[in-house]
Amino acid sequence: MMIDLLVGVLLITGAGFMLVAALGVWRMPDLLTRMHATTKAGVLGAGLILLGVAIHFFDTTVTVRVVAIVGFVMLTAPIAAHAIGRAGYFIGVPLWEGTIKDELKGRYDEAQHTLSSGPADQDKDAS
Amino acid sequence: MEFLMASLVGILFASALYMMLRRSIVKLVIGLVLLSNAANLLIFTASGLGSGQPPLIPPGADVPVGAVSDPLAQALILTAIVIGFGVLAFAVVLIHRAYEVVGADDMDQMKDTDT
Amino acid sequence: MSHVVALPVLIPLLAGSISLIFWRSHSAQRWIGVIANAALLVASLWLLRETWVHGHLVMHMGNWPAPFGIVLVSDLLAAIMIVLTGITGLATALFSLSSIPREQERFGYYPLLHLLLAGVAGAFLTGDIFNLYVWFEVMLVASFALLILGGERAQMEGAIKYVTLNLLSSALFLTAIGLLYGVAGTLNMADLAVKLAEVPPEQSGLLTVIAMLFMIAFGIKAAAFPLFFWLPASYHTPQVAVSALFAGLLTKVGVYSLFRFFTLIFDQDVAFTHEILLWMAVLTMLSGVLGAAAQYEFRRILSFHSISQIGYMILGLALFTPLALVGGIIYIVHHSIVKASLFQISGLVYRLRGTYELKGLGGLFRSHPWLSILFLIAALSLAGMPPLSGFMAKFIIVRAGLEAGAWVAVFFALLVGLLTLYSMLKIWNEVFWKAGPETQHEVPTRGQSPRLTYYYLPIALFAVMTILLGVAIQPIYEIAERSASQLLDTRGYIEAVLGVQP
Amino acid sequence: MRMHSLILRTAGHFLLPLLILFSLWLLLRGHNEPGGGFIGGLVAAAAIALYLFTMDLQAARKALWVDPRNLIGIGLTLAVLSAIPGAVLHGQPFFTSQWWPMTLPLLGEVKLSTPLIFDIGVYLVVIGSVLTIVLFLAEAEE
Amino acid sequence: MIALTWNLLLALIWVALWGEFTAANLVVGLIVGYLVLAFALRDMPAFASYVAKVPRAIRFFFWFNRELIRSNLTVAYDVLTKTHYMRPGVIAVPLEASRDGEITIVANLISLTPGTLSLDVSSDRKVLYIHVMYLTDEAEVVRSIKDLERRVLELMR
Amino acid sequence: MILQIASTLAYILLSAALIFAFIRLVEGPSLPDRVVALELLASLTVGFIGVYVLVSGATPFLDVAMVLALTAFLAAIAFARYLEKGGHREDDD
Amino acid sequence: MLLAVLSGFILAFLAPWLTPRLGRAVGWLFGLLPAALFVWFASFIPVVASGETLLFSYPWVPGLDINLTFLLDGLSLLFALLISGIGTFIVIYAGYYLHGEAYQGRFYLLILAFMASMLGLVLSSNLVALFVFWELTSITSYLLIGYHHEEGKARASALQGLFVTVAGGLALLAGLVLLAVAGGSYELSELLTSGDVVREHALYLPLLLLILLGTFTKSAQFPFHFWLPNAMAAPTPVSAYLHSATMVKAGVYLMARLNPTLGGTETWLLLLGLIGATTMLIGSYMALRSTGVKQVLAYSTVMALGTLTMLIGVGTEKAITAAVAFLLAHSLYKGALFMIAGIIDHETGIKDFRELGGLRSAMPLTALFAGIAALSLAGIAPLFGFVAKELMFEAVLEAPAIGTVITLFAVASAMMVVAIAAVIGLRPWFGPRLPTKKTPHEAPPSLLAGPAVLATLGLLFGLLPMLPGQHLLSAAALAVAGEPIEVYLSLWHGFNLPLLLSATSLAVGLLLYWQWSRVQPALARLAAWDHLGPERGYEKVMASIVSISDSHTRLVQNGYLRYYILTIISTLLLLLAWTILTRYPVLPSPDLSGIAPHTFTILAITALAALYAVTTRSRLGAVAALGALGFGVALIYVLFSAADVGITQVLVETITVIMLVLVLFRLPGFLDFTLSGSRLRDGFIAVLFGGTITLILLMTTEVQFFPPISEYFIENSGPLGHGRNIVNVILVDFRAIDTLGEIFVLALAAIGVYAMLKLRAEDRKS
Ligand code: NA
Ligand code: NA
Repeated sequence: MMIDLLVGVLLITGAGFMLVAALGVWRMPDLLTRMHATTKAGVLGAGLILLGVAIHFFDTTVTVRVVAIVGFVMLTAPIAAHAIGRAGYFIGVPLWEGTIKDELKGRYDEAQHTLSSGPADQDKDAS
Repeated sequence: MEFLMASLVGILFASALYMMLRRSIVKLVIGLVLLSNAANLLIFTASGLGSGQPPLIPPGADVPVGAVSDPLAQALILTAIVIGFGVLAFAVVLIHRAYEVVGADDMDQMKDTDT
Repeated sequence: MSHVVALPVLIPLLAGSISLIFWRSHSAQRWIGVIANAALLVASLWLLRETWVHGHLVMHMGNWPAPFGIVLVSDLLAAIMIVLTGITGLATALFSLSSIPREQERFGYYPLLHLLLAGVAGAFLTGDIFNLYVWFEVMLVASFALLILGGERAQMEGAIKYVTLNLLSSALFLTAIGLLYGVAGTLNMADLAVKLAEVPPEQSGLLTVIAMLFMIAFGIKAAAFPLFFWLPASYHTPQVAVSALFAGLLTKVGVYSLFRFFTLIFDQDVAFTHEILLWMAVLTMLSGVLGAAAQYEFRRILSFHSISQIGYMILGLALFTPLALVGGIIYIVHHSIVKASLFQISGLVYRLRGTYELKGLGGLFRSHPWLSILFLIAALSLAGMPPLSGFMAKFIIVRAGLEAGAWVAVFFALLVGLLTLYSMLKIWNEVFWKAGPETQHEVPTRGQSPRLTYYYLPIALFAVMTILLGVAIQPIYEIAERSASQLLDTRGYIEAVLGVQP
Repeated sequence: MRMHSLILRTAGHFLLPLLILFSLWLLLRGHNEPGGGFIGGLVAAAAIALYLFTMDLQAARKALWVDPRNLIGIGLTLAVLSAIPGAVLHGQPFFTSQWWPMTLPLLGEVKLSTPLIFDIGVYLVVIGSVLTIVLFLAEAEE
Repeated sequence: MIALTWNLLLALIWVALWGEFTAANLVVGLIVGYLVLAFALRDMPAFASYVAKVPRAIRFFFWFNRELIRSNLTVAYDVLTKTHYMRPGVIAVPLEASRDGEITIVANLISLTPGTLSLDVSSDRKVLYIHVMYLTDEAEVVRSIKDLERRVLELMR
Repeated sequence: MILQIASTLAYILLSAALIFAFIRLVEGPSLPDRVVALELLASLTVGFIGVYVLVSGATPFLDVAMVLALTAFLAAIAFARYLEKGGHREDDD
Repeated sequence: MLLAVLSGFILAFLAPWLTPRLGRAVGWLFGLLPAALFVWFASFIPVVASGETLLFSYPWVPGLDINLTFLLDGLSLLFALLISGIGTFIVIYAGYYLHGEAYQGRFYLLILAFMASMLGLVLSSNLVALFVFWELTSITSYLLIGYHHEEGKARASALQGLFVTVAGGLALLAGLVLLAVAGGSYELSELLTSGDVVREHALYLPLLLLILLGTFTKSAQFPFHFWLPNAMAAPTPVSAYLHSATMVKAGVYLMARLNPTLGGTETWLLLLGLIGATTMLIGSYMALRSTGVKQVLAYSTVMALGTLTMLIGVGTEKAITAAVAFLLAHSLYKGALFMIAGIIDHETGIKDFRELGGLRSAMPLTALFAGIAALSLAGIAPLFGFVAKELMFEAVLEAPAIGTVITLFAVASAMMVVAIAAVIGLRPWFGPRLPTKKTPHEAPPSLLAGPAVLATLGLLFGLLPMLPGQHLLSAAALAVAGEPIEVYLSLWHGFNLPLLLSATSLAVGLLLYWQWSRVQPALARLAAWDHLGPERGYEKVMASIVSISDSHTRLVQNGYLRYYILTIISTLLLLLAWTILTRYPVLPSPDLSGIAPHTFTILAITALAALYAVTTRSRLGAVAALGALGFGVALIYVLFSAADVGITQVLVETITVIMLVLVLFRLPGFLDFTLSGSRLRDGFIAVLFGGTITLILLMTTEVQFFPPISEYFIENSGPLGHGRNIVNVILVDFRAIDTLGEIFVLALAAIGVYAMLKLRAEDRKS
């Protein structure tokens, strides 16, 4: 009974986080902020639900699989986020007007496909 | 349930056909993807949507415990998915090449071979 | 059980696989091409003989009992079709030796050829409707690839239509299979025949609805009216060896499937289904021949005639009498040979003169009398002139039609014969009789072999066959007759597949 | 042209062996659990495709080591040949499955069988075909 | 690395001794192997650091999950309420990590933790560009990122 | 009983999430936005599968989630590569 | 007998090889074959004359009632003798006439094959075999008429002749099959005795009309007569052969042959009598109007064919006797005259009567035989033509019902024929010598042999009419009549009405000849009315074939893929609707209970993803939507317990998206091409299509006639398949062949893609 309760809570919390992620994707103002919602909430939501599954079955094979799935998600989600975020930024998807700082601006050299580490103005002087 | 699935299948078929009736060859490809999915779901629906267990035999047993969903239909769909994928791959590249050779994404510029 | 049933499928499959392994070697590809196709022909003749002697041959693949596993079944119709596959395959392989440019050999021409034949053979032999779908797709994708080999603009344009409409057909076919499996719970053709026959008549309307889907799906594959559009759009665009193979074999698979389904499985409502087939046949004959009359390009004329000839074959099925089925079968045999031959001739003419346009051709009777005679034999045969194969085929259909009282169908069958003669003689006049043009096109050889031997060899063999099919048709007739009775009395098929029914 | 991302490149290095291992696992367990040659092959192909995207075409080709077209031919041949043992050895119909249970050191009892050979053929063909398509598309794109 | 190999080998021997290859056996084998190594070879540096890493890894695991939940709650709050409280911005954080693997793991973990998302590494690998949701106190953000990096590097090196 | 209620609730929450993610997919406005939505859909699918496994007891379905977790991100990578190589950005309005 | 028929074919196929090797002697040597055949056939005269009918049977396709059965009675023997006899002279004649031409070998191939076909035709007892030979004569004659094939007119004439005769031939085929249906046999030998059954049969009228369509076209009866004069484009030996004894007489032969079976009815009498008489009149009128040597002869052939048809139609004892006599007479004089026309052309290079004159002295023998043959044509005693004509007058005078009309026609025709005969027999030879292109000489023996013998025979038979009459013609008449009749031929019948008619026509005819140079142009001016004639009809038919097929093809094969798809789907919908409305399948009653909200949402999102992919203007948005659709579909599979399918769907979807992204890279964005009207139409059809599929799917889900066979797999997957994943066991074992095909599809797609992409790369390089 207690276990069922725990599993139920995990299930609902996990699903709730996923809903939050979806709401975030829906409501957040620009690409990067949306991605904050999905990367974290998605991973956490799926992880909680699967944790519930693992507890419910309490079986090695299930647990191994759950661990593998969560591991895979945690492995791939940030990579995907990195790829999309980076691409989105570089192709000029606009940032939200509330963004207060952008240190990456102007540091990407499209011709050489290089990203400098110094401040943007320095880079411009050099070239 | 069957009603919903049948409606979905109908919508997919309709969407596929509508896309195939466009002049744009890119839309044609999208139509083909939809068509393949529609046909697969149709097999799935027609073979019965029982809420049985997956057709897997538990370790140590000879037959599955309880009712299982139709494994043959699943095998057919699997085959159909793969075939659909192969064919689609070909079609996609064909359209790519056709666009390159013709220089337009327009079926109406591809009617010289008929008459 | 005899292993020969599976050989016509396994030989080309293995040949295709192995030549893919050796895809870098021209000579290996060519050798495998000829040897495997010769082996296929031998196997197919052997299969025909075995089927003739022993009746239906069945192989329960994987040793699983029918209707659960997949069966390969050879009745006489299938065996005849397999022999045609062997003949066309070998002829194409030989023809290819002279005609296929080297760079296309490098891009998988021979493996594609083998696998196309495998798909065709599989479609003819399988006794399972889903497996039929699979073989259809094998054949289809192989034909797609053969169609675009060369990468010309016309090929791409033609291929888009070919691919799209054939995929539409496949989707309908798959849909129909799904629905049929849904109501009958089986995929085995013999099992379907048994089970559908038990469906009470007041409920069999649904079966007829599903039958319509099959009819349209196969009608598209067979290039029947008004479903044939993909054929004239594409058949004249690939290498002519490929056109010949397509024209000789591919549409026959659709026709064969119509024959199989509408004799074995869907015979609940013959008055309805076969009446539709009858109209389809008549309109196909007419529409095709009118299309041909409007063309002035060698291969396009031939392409449209393929359609019109398909009409005759379907007419044989639609009339649904023993004699009509015999006629349909003989028509299939006749047309495979003659149409493949005509396409090959067009290719040779192109090789000699560098164009397929009738206006730019001429003078070949003067310069190439033997080729002219070979053309005339094939052309007159296509037009149904005696004593060639086409006459026998047409005569049987006409006789069957008249005996069945199908006056309109017979009228159009005869009229279409006349119009076929008209466009064949148009070619004869323009290409052979007319004086040659002042300026000759430059003849592109494009890496083809300089020798023409392998152009003439298959064409000549086809000519011999069409003559023999006319003057020495008795053995073929006997086979076709027994085949027709097998089609009409399905008990033999069912018992061979499922064992003796209670 | 490569994607100049160190993160992606490193992730690619790391994920490739993982995915290949995963694909082999899917292949071998397919007879008993979800998986099989087709699914395994697709995962393996996806692994190489990942290399293509995180690094470049040359890296992907190198990672695959063999020409994908050879994989097609070998896989098909294997699949077709798996039809033959039963017919030759016992006169059974083609594709009658043959089972050769054997005990191997470390692995214990292993059932070598024609369905397994067949599935391995499927696996190879899927890898070969999908990668032929993807790699040559990528090449054409460049 | 050699220590991990030893641990695995011991686990396999454990499984072989039991004569049955099951997941449970393997897990038990790994734990037993670890304990044996921790006890027997505690004086050899290579093994000592390996032994020390395991509890650190476990600690890291729990710390990380706590951060994950915290970050999600923050974002959830922002998502679920009407106004946007966030102050997003892109900042450049100097990297201590130098090897490809280290950088990648750091970057990925940053993406999974509170309000930060790794965008890219500079070509000279000196700087990691990060999108930050709540950039009200940049120094604090940088500090927590460096903290994470430190924890990771401890584990890796 | 508890599990039934919880799973139903979880299903409903996930369904709602599905709808919002889909809206973003449709609205865009940029391609990366759509791809992010697609990624989320993949995660949601994993969640659905988790709940389904719990409800039905069909643990082999975890394998579907496993494959999904390991490969679905490839699509996002492909899109990203496409964008960086200068695919039609103006495609999206 | 088989050898006799086939020997011609055998020699024909050797001819192209032999001809260059035999040199000048080729005509004489090849002539040995027909000569031998003539002698061989002649040896049957005694037997046949005694009223016996010989049957020779060789099985061909017994199952189809197709056999090489040869029937030798008076009629077929008469024809066989004419074919081989005149054939002999033609072959000899051509040896000289065509000497040195490049394609003499091909000519012999064709003429010998034609001769053999003709023999086969007249000897066949089997209807199908007869038809086979019938069509063979059409083809060989087509090739012969088009012998000078590089001239456009020769090709056009050849085609015209073939098209008309083959069109008729096809009707004939249908008619013969119906005849076999009505008479219960494909053998003439049996049908000849079952005339009563056939005539009473319901199919009598259609089969009669069909057969007559065949014979009328072949024998150039009105309104199909126009092809015959055009066929004069052929070399003269061909014209001489085809239009004297063979090709055009095939139709007459068949009518005569079938007289016992089909004849004797009112329809028969009216059709044959009136059309024959009309043809006769038109033929002689056209001949009188013409000036070309071969033209005049051709139209006079039309006249003769009309006469024969008319006589067969009348069908009385007299008429039949007249017919066989006229047949023989015409063959003899027409063969001779054509060969003489060839000699004139060969020696002078002139083809028009108006430019000929005074050749008598240059070529006296030719002139002599021309005169004799012309006398026979004119029907002047003591030539055999006179005997035949007198009999004809007797026959028409006593013809039932239409006697008066056809007598008038016959007399009018006879008048003109006399004039024509005079033009032929007198004009080139007498009067002032007109200039010629070449210097004319007497023809050599090989050219002259034919005219000499044939003309002489005409004279001989005229003087001794019982010579042919007693044996051959009476047997032939017997065969035509189908019952014993009295044949008595004589030169002198006493002073009677026929003689009076003959005399009148002779007088008027000579008058016409006297005024020929005025009459001919006057008549020729009537050519302005020819556009009402049947030849224009032919041209219109041919033109309409082209225009109909053009517009049909533009309409049907219009090049627009979407119209193709629309047509196919509309056809499908039409058939489905028709089936549903007439075959009454059980309509579904959907059950909406038990739908979980999440299932509904997933289905809805899947559907919406599809709809978004359809409606979006963003191309990659559509691809992303397809991805979403793929996840939705995968979820559906999972929710209904299909694990492997779910995994596969996910993987395939992912790789599809990758592929689409790779490909769409360089493709442009979506463009809106279509108008809103067509979007509305397409949308309507699409919805109709989707709705129909939904309806049918629902019907099938409500019915389950039999339990599915999958139970077997569930039971046996473990014990027999040694696997716990039933789907996988099905895929790699139970139904491994499906999977085998599937991987081949994949491999083929890869090869295709490779070839497409790589060949392009090669193109770029070069
Ligand atoms: Na907020
Ligand atoms: Na059902």
